[in-house]
Amino acid sequence: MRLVTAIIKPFKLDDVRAALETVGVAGLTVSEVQGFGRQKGHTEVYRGAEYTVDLVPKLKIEVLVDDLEVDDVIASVVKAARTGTIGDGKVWAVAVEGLTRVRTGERDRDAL
Amino acid sequence: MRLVTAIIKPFKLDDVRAALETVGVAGLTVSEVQGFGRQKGHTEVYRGAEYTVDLVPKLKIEVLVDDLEVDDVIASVVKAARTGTIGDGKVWAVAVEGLTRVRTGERDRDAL
Amino acid sequence: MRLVTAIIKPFKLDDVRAALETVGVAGLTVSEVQGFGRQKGHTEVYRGAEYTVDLVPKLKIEVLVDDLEVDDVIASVVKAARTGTIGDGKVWAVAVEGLTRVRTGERDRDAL
Amino acid sequence: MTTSTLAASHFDLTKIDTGSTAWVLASAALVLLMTPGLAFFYGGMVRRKNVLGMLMQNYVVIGIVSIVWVVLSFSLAFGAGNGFIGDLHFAGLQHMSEVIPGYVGSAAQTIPPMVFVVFQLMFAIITPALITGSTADRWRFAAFVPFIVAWSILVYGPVAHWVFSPEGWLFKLGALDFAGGTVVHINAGTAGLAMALVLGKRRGWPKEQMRPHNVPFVLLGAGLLWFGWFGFNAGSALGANNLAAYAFVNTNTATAAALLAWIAVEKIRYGKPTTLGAASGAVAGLVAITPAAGFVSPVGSILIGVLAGAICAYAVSLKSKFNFDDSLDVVGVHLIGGIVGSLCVGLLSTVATNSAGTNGLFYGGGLTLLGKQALAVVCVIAYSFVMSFIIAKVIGLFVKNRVSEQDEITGLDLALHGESAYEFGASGGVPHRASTASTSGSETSEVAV
Amino acid sequence: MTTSTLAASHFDLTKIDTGSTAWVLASAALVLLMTPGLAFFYGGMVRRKNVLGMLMQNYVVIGIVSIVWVVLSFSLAFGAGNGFIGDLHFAGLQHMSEVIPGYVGSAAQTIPPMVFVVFQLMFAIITPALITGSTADRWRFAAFVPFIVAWSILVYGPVAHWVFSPEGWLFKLGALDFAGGTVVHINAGTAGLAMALVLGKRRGWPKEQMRPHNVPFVLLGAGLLWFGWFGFNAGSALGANNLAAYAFVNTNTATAAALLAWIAVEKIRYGKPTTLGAASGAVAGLVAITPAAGFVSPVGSILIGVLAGAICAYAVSLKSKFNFDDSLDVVGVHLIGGIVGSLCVGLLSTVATNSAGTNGLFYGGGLTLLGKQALAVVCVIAYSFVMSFIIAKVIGLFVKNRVSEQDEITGLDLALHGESAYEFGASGGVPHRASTASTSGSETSEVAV
Amino acid sequence: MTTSTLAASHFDLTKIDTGSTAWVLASAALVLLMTPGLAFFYGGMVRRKNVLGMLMQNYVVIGIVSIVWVVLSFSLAFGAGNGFIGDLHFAGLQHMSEVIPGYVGSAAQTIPPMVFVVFQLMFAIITPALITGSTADRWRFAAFVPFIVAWSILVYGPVAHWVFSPEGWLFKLGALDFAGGTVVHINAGTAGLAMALVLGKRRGWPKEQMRPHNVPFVLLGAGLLWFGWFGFNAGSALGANNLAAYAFVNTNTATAAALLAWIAVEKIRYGKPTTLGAASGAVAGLVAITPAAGFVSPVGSILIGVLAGAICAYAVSLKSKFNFDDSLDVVGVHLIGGIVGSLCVGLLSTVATNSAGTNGLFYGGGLTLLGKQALAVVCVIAYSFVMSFIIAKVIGLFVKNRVSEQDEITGLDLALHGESAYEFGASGGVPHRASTASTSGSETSEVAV
Ligand SMILES: Nc1ncnc2c1ncn2[C@@H]1O[C@H](COP(=O)(O)OP(=O)(O)O)[C@@H](O)[C@H]1O
Ligand SMILES: Nc1ncnc2c1ncn2[C@@H]1O[C@H](COP(=O)(O)OP(=O)(O)O)[C@@H](O)[C@H]1O
Ligand SMILES: Nc1ncnc2c1ncn2[C@@H]1O[C@H](COP(=O)(O)OP(=O)(O)O)[C@@H](O)[C@H]1O
Repeated sequence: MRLVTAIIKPFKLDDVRAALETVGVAGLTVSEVQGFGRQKGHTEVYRGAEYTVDLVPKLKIEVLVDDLEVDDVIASVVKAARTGTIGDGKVWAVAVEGLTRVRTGERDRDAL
Repeated sequence: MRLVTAIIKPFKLDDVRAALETVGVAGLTVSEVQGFGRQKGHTEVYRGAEYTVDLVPKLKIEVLVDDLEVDDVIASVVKAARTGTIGDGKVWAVAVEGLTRVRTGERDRDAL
Repeated sequence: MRLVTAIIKPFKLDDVRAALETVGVAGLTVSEVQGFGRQKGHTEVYRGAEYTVDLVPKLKIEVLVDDLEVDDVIASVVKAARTGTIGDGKVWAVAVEGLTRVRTGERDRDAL
Repeated sequence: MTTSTLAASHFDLTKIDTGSTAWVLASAALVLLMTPGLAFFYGGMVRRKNVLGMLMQNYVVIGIVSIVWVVLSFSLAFGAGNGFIGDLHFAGLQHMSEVIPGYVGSAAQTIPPMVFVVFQLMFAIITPALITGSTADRWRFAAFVPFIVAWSILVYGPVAHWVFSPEGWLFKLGALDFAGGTVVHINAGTAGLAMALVLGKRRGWPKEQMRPHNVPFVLLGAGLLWFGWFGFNAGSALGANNLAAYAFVNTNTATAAALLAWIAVEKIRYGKPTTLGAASGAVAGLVAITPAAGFVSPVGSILIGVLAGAICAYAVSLKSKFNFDDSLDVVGVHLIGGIVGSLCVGLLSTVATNSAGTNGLFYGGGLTLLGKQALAVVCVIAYSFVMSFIIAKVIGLFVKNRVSEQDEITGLDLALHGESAYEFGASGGVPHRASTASTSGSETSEVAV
Repeated sequence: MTTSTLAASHFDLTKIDTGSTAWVLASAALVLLMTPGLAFFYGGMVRRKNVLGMLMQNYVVIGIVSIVWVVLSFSLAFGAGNGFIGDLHFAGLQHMSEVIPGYVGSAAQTIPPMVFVVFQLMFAIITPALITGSTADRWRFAAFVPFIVAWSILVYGPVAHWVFSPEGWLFKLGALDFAGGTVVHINAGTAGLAMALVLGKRRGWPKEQMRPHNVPFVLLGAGLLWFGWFGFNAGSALGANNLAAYAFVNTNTATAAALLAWIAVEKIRYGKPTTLGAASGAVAGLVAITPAAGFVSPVGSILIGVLAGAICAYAVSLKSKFNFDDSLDVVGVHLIGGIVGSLCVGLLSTVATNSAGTNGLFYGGGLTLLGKQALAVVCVIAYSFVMSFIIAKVIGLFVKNRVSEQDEITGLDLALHGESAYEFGASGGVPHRASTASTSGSETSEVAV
Repeated sequence: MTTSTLAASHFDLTKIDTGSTAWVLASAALVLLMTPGLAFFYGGMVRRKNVLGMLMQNYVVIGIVSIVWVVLSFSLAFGAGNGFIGDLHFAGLQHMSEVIPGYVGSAAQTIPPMVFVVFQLMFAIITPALITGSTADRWRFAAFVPFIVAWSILVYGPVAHWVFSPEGWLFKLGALDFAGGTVVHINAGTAGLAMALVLGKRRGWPKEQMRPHNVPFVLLGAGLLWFGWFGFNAGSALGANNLAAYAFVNTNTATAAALLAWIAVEKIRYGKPTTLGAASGAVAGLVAITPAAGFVSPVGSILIGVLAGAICAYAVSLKSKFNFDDSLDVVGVHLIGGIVGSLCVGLLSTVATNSAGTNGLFYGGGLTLLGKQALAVVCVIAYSFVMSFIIAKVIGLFVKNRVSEQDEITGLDLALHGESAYEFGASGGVPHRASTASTSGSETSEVAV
C-alpha cells in the first residue's frame, strides 16, 4: 500500500476530491497546514507597525491507495490541483505497511 | 523504527492513549484533521440556504515505535479506537530512518 | 527523496527555518500539533474545578530533501530546535517516491 | 378603600413626572439588555458545541415572556385579585388608564402605568432566563419552550404578586425585596435546582471537566449585566430621586466588593485569582444587593458584597459535594446569593436610606424584619421548587425533557438548531462543499490563491 | 403663519422639559449604539475573511454621516424649504436657537433643538449602514465612501424631509411614519436592492453557500439592536410621556412576536428553529413596528410582529428565486418588513394610542390612511431605487464599484485593509516572523516552552 | 461665605430636577460601561495568550476603585479641604445630605449629591483602567493591585480636586476641563508612560511584531466606548439641558472627524485605511473633545477631531522612534490626544456655547485661557509622572512589578490566572483529559461520533 500526500492550495480541495473520485478513491484525510516556499506571503499593518506573514495557508491531503494506483492518483491530483501559478504545491508517495480498518480489522486493500 | 499513524474519532483519544500506555508507548503526537469517506457528514441551514458539511472531524495520532512493537501497537490502537460504527478510521505504519531526540541527540530506540 | 519530519517547540520555528535556509532548503510545510510525552502539561481551574491539559502545543515541520542532504538537514534541525529542556521534540526521515511539483509536473529533485 | 375601587381609579397622566418617566424608561431598556448579557455570560461558559443552544434559549425567553406578559401574566402579578394572585383585569393590557392596584397615597406612581408594565416585564424575562444556566447542554428545546410559558404564568406571576404587588401577602406582611432577591434570584435559583435534578447530569460530568469555550464572552456578559443592573435596581425606585441614587451606589459598591471577595477566596484556595472568578463574583454581588439596594447604606452594601462574594465562591463547590449538576452555578450564585441578600436586608435595612423601609437588626429594628425576610425566602423556595418540578414532570408526559445521548454528544447547536457557531481554522477553515456546489474551485475558494 | 416666520421664531429654552430632554438624549445614545450593533449582526454573518471589511463600512458610515449631517443634511431634512427638500438655513448648525420649522402649536418640541438634531442624526447614520448587508464582501471601499456621502445628501435628506419634517409633502398629506418605516427601512432596503444589482453576485453565489463565520456575533448584534431600538422608537415620541411608553411596549411586543413567528416558520419548513432565525425574526419585528410603534395598540403590535416574522422568513428566499445576491437579506428583512409595517399602520392605527394619529381601516378610519401609506411606500421605493442606482453608476465612472476578483478571493480584510480579524489556531497560532524580526527564538516566542 | 460653611450647608432634595437626575443617572451607567468597553478595546489588541490578563486588570480596577472611592477618594477629590486636596468630610460617604463644596449660586447642583458621587466615581474608575494599555502583557497582578489602590488615592484624587472641584486651585485659576482632558486622559496617559518605562519593553518588542488577536473585539470596545462617552461628556453638564445637548453633538462630531482623519493618514502613509485605525481614530477624537465638549461650537469640534485624529495617527509611531514600549498607545492616543484637546479649549472655547466658560484665542479671548490650559497640562503631566513613578518604585520594593520571563512567554492568562481564553480548534478542539477523567471515551466525548 502507498500513502499519497499532496500539499495544495485550499480552494482546490473540491477539484482534487472530484478528480480522486473519478480514479476511484473512496476516502481521504485533510489537514490545514501552512507552507513556506517560492510563493510570497503578505504584509499587514497595525498602527503603522509592519507585520509580514510569510507562511501561506495550504491544505494537506492524504490518500491511502493500492500500489498499482499510485501513479494514476498522483497524476490526477497534479492535474486537478494545478493553477499554473507559484504555490500550487507538491505531491509524493510513501510506502505503507499493515494498513488496518479500525471498524472491521480488515487489512490492506480491504481496509480502503 | 516505524511511525504508526492512526485516524480516529476524536472522542476516542483518551482510550487510545490509555491503550498505548499499556503497551509501553511513552509519547505521541496528535493533530486535528478532517476526513472524507463512508461516514456521512451533516447539513446545516442558514436562512433557508442548505449547507452540507461532508468532511468529518477526526484526530490523527502519530506514534514512533520500535520495529518489533509495530504489530502490538497497531493491534492495541485498533482495539481501543473501535466503536464498530462507520468512520472508526484507519491505522498504518511507515518505515522511519534517523530518528533523533532533539534535546539529547540520542538516536533511534534511545530517542523514544 | 526523503521527507524529514520534525516535532519542535513552537517558538523555535524561526530558528529552524533560518537553519534550514543555511543548508539550502527552499521550502517547508508547518502544521500545528499537540504532543504527549515526558514534558508535563498544565492545570487550569474554573470555579474550583481542576482541568488538566496534558497535551503540549508543538509544531510539526515537514521538509522534502534530496537523499544526500538528509543527515545535514536532520543535524541542522536538531541543532536549531534544541533548548536542552524536556519537550524539545523529535526528528526523523522517511523515504519518498514520485515527488512531483504540481505547477510544472517536475519530478524528484527538480520538484524542490 | 377597597381593592376594586383602587383598581377602578383613573390614573391622571397630567401628573406624571417626566424625569422619573425618563429614568424608568431608560431602566427598562437597561434591564432588557441584561438577558442578552446573560446569554453571553452563560454562552461563553459552555462548550463550543453548545453555545448557540444557550443563546437560543435566552433569546427565545425574551420572545415568549414578552408575549405572555402583556397577554396574561402582568395582570396576574399586579392585578388586584387577592393576596396570592392578581386578577385578569389587565389581561391584554386593558384598563391601562387606571391606577395599578395598591400604588396609592405615598406609594402613588409618578410614571405612566404602561412604563411600569414594561419595566416589570423585563424582570419577568430575565428570571426564567437565569434557569438556563443550571440546565446547560441538555434541555430539549421542544420541552424548554412550554416550560417557560407555564413557568411564567404559574410561578413568576404569583410570586411577583406576593412580593412586589402592594396587594400581595408578603408585601402586606412587610417583607422587603427592593428589586427581586426573592422574586427573581431565589425563584430562578430554586427552579434551576429543580430542573438540574429533573434533567440529570451532563454526560461525563463530573469526571469530564467542561471548560468554558470563550471566557471573553463571559466577561462581556458580566459587563453588560453590571451595566443593565443599574436599571434593575436603581430603576426599582420608580423615580429619578435620591432613593434611586442610593440604590445605584449600593449596587455598584456591593458588586465591586463581591468581585474582590471572590478572587480573594480563589487566591487563597487555589493560589490564583481568575477572570471567570471576577465575573462570577460581580454577578454574585449584583444578586445579593438586589433585594437590599434601596434599603441599606453604602457601608452596608460593602458588607453584603463581601459576604456574597465569599460565600458564593465556596457555594459553587456544593454541587460536587452533593453531586447534582448545576452546570453554570445558578444555585451557587443566584439561590445562595439571593438568600444572603434577602437575609442581610433583615440585618442592615435602615430608614435613613429609605423612609418607606424598616430598620433591620443592626439598626435597632430587632428580629421582626429578619423573621419576615426568612419567611419570604422559605416560601418562595418551597413554591418555586415544587411548581417547577411539577411543571417539568407534566411536560415530560408529552415530550422528553432531555435531549438524546447522541444529540448531547453532537452538541445542541448542530443537533437542535442545525447550526455551528464558528467557522474558525488555522488557515481560515477547510472550505466545505455546499449542497449545491459545483466542483469548480473558483466557486468554492475560501482562501487567497 | 408662514414657514419662514416659523423658522425665524426663537426657541424658548426656559420652556424645555428636562425629563423629555433626558429621555431623548438617552435615546440618541441608544440609537448610536445600533450601528455598531448592526456591524456585528452583519459581521458575524459574513465569512471570516470579510468581517473587518463589514465592520469598517459600518463604523465609517458613522464617521461620514456625522459630519455630513451637521454640515448640510440636517438642514436639507428639517429646514423649511419646500415640500420636497429643506433649505440651507441650518447648514453648519447655524440658527439652532430657533424653532425647527413646523414644530409649533400642539407639535411644539419640549426639548432643545440641538437634542433633536443629534437624535435625528442617529437615524441618518443607521439608514445607509443598513445597505452594507446586501453588498457584503464585494463593495470597493474607495467607491463606498463617496456613495455614502452622496446618498446621505441626495437620498436620505430629501426623504426624511418628505416624511419626518412637518414641512414635507408626505407629512402634510397625512402619511404616518412614527420612527422611520419608510425613511429608514424601505429607503435602505431599496438602496440595498439597487446596490446588489449594481455590484452583481458574490463570486460563487449561490452555488457556494457562504456560512456565517461567527453566529454569536450575530446574536450580540441583534441584542444591541433590540436594546438601541427602544431609543429609536420610544425616543421618537420626543418626550418622556405615555406615548413613549406605548411605543416602547409595542416595539418589544412586536419584536418578540416576530422572533417566535420566524422560528416557527423554520420549524415547519426545515424541521429546526435556528439561532440565526431568532435573531433575524427579532430584527424583522423591529423593522415592521418602527412606523407603527406610536400609532397602534399592544395587541396590534403582536399582529404586526407575527406578520413581519412570518412574511420575512419566507421573503429571504426571494433572492434565490429571482437570482439577485442580496447577501445578508436587506431586501428580505428591511424592505419587505418596512412595507409590512407601513401598510399595517393603515390598518391598525388608532387614536386611542396616539391622539395626533388617524384611525386605520380596522378602527373605522376607512381606506384613506391605507392609501396614503401605500403612496408613501411607493414614492420612497421609486425615489430611493432610481437615485441609488444613479449615484452608484456615476461613481462607477470614476472608480470601480466592485473589488477585483483577486481581492474578493483574498477577502476584504486583507485586500482592502491589510488586516486579518483573528489570530486563532489550535495551539494559539503558528508564530509569524515579523518584518523586522531577528532569528532569535527567544524574541519570537508565542507559546510556552 | 467660607468653604466650611458651604460644606455644612444642607442640600435641599425637594429642589432637585428629576430630568437632570435621570440624565446623570443614565450617564453614570453609560460611563460604567466604558471600562468593559475599554477592556475589549485593549483585550482584542493583545496576543491571544494575554487577553484574559487584560480583561482581568480592567474589571478589577472597577472593583478596587469603586470601594476606594466611597471610602476615601471621593472626599479627597470633592471635599472642601484646600486648593490641593479635599478633606475627609465625606469619607465613607458621610454627610451626603450636604451641598458638595463650591457648587453654589449659579453652579448649584440640581441633582442629589449621591448622583454626583456615583457619576464622578465612573471617571475615577476608567482613568487608571486606561493605564493598562501601555503595560500590556507584563504587569504582575500582585503589583498591579496595590498600584491601583495607591494611584487612585494619591494621584487621581488630588488631580480631580485641582481641576474638577470648585475648591481646586486649577479650577479657581480658571483652567477649563469640561469632562476630564487633564484629569482623565493626560493623567492616565502620563501614568501609562511612567509605567511603560518602569516595566520595560515586552519580550521581543519591537523586533517581534505583536498582532492583535481579535480585531472585532477592538471594534466592539470602540463602539461601547463611543456609546458610553456620551454619558461621560454630555453627562458632565450635570443636567438635561442645552449644554448637555451641545456636549453631545460636539462629542459625536469630533469623534467622527477623528475617525476619518486617522484612516486618511493611514491611506496616505500606508496605502490602506485599517479597521484598527478607524477604532483608534474614534477614540482619539473622544479623548480630545473630552475637555472641550461643553465649551466649543460644533464647527470647533470638527477642527478638534481632525487635529486629534491626524496628530495621534502620527503620534503612535513615537514609541518606535524613542524606543519605549507603550504597548497599546496610551501615550500616543490619551496623552497626546488629551493635550491637543486641552490646548484647543484655549483656542476654540466660546461663551456662545457655555456662558460659564471663557472665550479662547480665536474668539477674542486672547492668550489668557490658552496659558491657563497649558499650565494645567504641564502641572498634571509633571505630578502624574513623578507620582506614578514613585508609587511603582515603592511597590517594587515589596513585590516584583513585572512578570517572570517564563510567565511572559507562557502568557498572563495561564501564568497568572490559570485560564485559557478560548477553546477553538479546526475540529472543535482536541478533547483534553480532565484531572479526574476516566478513560471511558463516552465520558470525554467532545465531538459527534
Ligand atoms: N522542500 C519542501 N518540503 C516540504 N514542503 C515544501 C517544500 N517546498 C515547498 N513545499 C510546500 O509546497 C508549497 C508550495 O511551494 P512553493 O515553492 O511556494 O511553490 P511551487 O510548489 O509552485 O514551487 C509550500 O507552501 C510548502 O507548503
Ligand atoms: N483512502 C483513504 N486515505 C486516507 N484516509 C482515509 C481513506 N479512507 C478513509 N480515510 C480516513 O478514515 C476515516 C474513516 O473512513 P470511513 O470510510 O468514513 O469509515 P471506515 O474507516 O469505518 O471505513 C475518514 O474520515 C478518513 O479520515
Ligand atoms: N513515541 C512518540 N511518537 C510520536 N511523537 C512523540 C513520541 N514521543 C514524543 N513525541 C513528540 O515529541 C514531543 C516531545 O517529547 P517529550 O517526551 O515531551 O520530550 P523529549 O523529546 O525532550 O523527550 C512530544 O510532545 C510529542 O509531540
